[in-house]
Amino acid sequence: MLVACSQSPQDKQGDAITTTQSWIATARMTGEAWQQGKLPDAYTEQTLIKSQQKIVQQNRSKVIPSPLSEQLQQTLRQMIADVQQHRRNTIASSLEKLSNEQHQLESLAKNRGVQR
Amino acid sequence: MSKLFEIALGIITSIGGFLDVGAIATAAEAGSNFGFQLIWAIVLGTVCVVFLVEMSGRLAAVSKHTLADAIRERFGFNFYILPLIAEVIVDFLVLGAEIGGVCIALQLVTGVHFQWWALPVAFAIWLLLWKGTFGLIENGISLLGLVTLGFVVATFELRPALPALAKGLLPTVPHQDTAHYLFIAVSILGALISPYLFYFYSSGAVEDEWDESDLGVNRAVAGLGMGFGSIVSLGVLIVAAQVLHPQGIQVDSYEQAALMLTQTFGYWGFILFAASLGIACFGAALEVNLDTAYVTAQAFGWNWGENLHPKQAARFSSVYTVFVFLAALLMVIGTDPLQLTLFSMALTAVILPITIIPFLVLMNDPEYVGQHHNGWISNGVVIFTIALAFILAIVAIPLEIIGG
Amino acid sequence: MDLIRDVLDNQIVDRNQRKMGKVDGIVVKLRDDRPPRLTYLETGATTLARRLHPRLHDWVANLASCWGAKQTKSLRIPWEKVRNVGIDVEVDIEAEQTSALAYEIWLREHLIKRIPGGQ
Amino acid sequence: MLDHEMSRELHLELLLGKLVTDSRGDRLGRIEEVRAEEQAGEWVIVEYLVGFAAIVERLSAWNIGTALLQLLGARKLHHGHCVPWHKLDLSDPEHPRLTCTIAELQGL
Repeated sequence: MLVACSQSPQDKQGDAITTTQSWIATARMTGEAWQQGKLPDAYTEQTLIKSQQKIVQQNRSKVIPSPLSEQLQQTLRQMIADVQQHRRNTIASSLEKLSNEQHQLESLAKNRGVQR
Repeated sequence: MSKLFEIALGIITSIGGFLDVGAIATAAEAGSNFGFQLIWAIVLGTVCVVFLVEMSGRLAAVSKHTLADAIRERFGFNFYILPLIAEVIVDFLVLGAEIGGVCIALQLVTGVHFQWWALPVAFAIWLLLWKGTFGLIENGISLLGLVTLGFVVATFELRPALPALAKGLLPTVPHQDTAHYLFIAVSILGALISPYLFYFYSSGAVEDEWDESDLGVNRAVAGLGMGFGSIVSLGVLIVAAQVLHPQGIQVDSYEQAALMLTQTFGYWGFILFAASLGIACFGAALEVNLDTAYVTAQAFGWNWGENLHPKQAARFSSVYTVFVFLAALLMVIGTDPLQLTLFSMALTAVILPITIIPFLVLMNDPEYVGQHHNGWISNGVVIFTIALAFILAIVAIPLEIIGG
Repeated sequence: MDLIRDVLDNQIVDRNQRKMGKVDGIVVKLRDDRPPRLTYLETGATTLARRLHPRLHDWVANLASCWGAKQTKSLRIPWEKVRNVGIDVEVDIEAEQTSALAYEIWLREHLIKRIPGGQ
Repeated sequence: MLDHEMSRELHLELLLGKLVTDSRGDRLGRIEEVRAEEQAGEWVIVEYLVGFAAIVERLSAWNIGTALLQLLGARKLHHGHCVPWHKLDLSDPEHPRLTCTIAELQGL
């Protein structure tokens, strides 16, 4: 985030969570739209890879507990593989997992008092 | 009849010409981060820019001199050098960002990374300036810009709640993320009230050989054209607020913004976004690049004009030839296009006061505008904009530093 | 006539209305017991640079002497050649035959004409 | 002779903004404008305008300028000083001096 460096550690953590949420939402929306044939393959793959990188980048300070962050990475890797192999029917289960992880992160954010 | 045609053409041109990488990026940021809360900034910026563009056209039509000429002559070169240097630096960053916008559009469609597109895009821009005329650039490219109306269509499809929209017309400051909110507000105003518009518009009026009989056209083009143009910006903001904001997507990369229209138009929505971004940025890149050559040539009294053959205005043509490739290097080295855009828009806000203050003098100088001098409303708007610009400049600098 | 407002920094056009630079300097001659007489207009980068800073003048002159058209001296236009002072300053000379366009011509020959379509 | 001639040449653009002092060393203001006239077939300098108000005048923004300054609280804006050519000693162009005092200038 643009204003990250001026903030307190709590704010920073909050920002990291918000940004992670934003990129998970991006990956999900991209995956869903691709499944429905609304997006070209190259763009989808690039965006998923970028989401994955951004999420790793945001989690350098380990704000997200490791089981959840590992799950997330696993899901995104699966999605990228699906897109690379044009498996429109199998991406559904990954999307479901991603939505699940999105909810977990949301409750985590709520517990820490991070608001969007 | 031909006047009517001219007005229609002028309005279409401004819709296409008005929208650029800054307008799209800041509106997308604003909508995805803060919903409808920043609508007021677009409206405010539009009112200011309509008045100032009308004035720069009027100055050119009556005095046959561009804004840059007039500032240099009246205030002297030792003053003009300040807005000149500021404008060239900002133009350099903005041109880099516009080229970046075109490259990103190409990346979205083809999957080929944007860095690879920078030099081919710069070449295409240069070729059009080298071979084309002012009319071709103004009308041809801007006509294509009408695809951006897709955002307006999408707005209607999405049926935003009107009371919520109306609430966005009143400036409010949120409880959290205040610094980011103000930074985006400053960037929106910087993107809309761009100095290059005034220099470019007045140079265009001189290229088109406007005289006092064109004042009506000028008023219509400035008012309606810029007005419609900002409706597209509003469209981007509203669509981002309706589609991305509820999902929790905060745009910090163009890839995220590209999802904006898929909900409404499906696959073609994606293509439409890429086309809008690409065409708007390409048109704006032509204008910014020409603008740099205009302000430099006019600073030193060189022969200038896009309608002249390059060899008739060698120094003028050399400036845009060199400048576009230098600016493309910003993309070649892999600068993030969206961050560059936001940064250069906020920087634009910083240099605003120095560009606008001369309006107050020139638009009341009988030697330049004769009986067509400013009334108290226009002077009031200029004074207000100067005050606003000063506040923005003061606010923008710490925000940029905080922004890191 | 207000020399600073109406002459200095204004556009110079030649007898064919071709833009040939701007008024970068005004030279006057001081005389005993008679008012100073306007003698020349000057146009050129070195004159302009000296107004911004004296050291910039030397720097620009050095740069100009080793690059491009190698035109270090500003062009002097006798005041008698000034035909009209409006917003523009119109002078009764042929721009192409003076050194005012030295860099314009140099760039035309060395850069513009070498690019396809520049002929 | 030639050397003498050269030294009598003056660049007006460099005179701009130079501080003018009177014969007693009191400061008058900065040179902002130079007026010329055609006399007997040649163009000559007739007077110099000195002081901040001269800038406003140079920008022909007198009306809006005064209106603004009054708005900002300035009660009375005195006009700039008008110095006839023969009252300004330019032998040192860096330090132009009046050949009289400020009071004498205003008495003119």
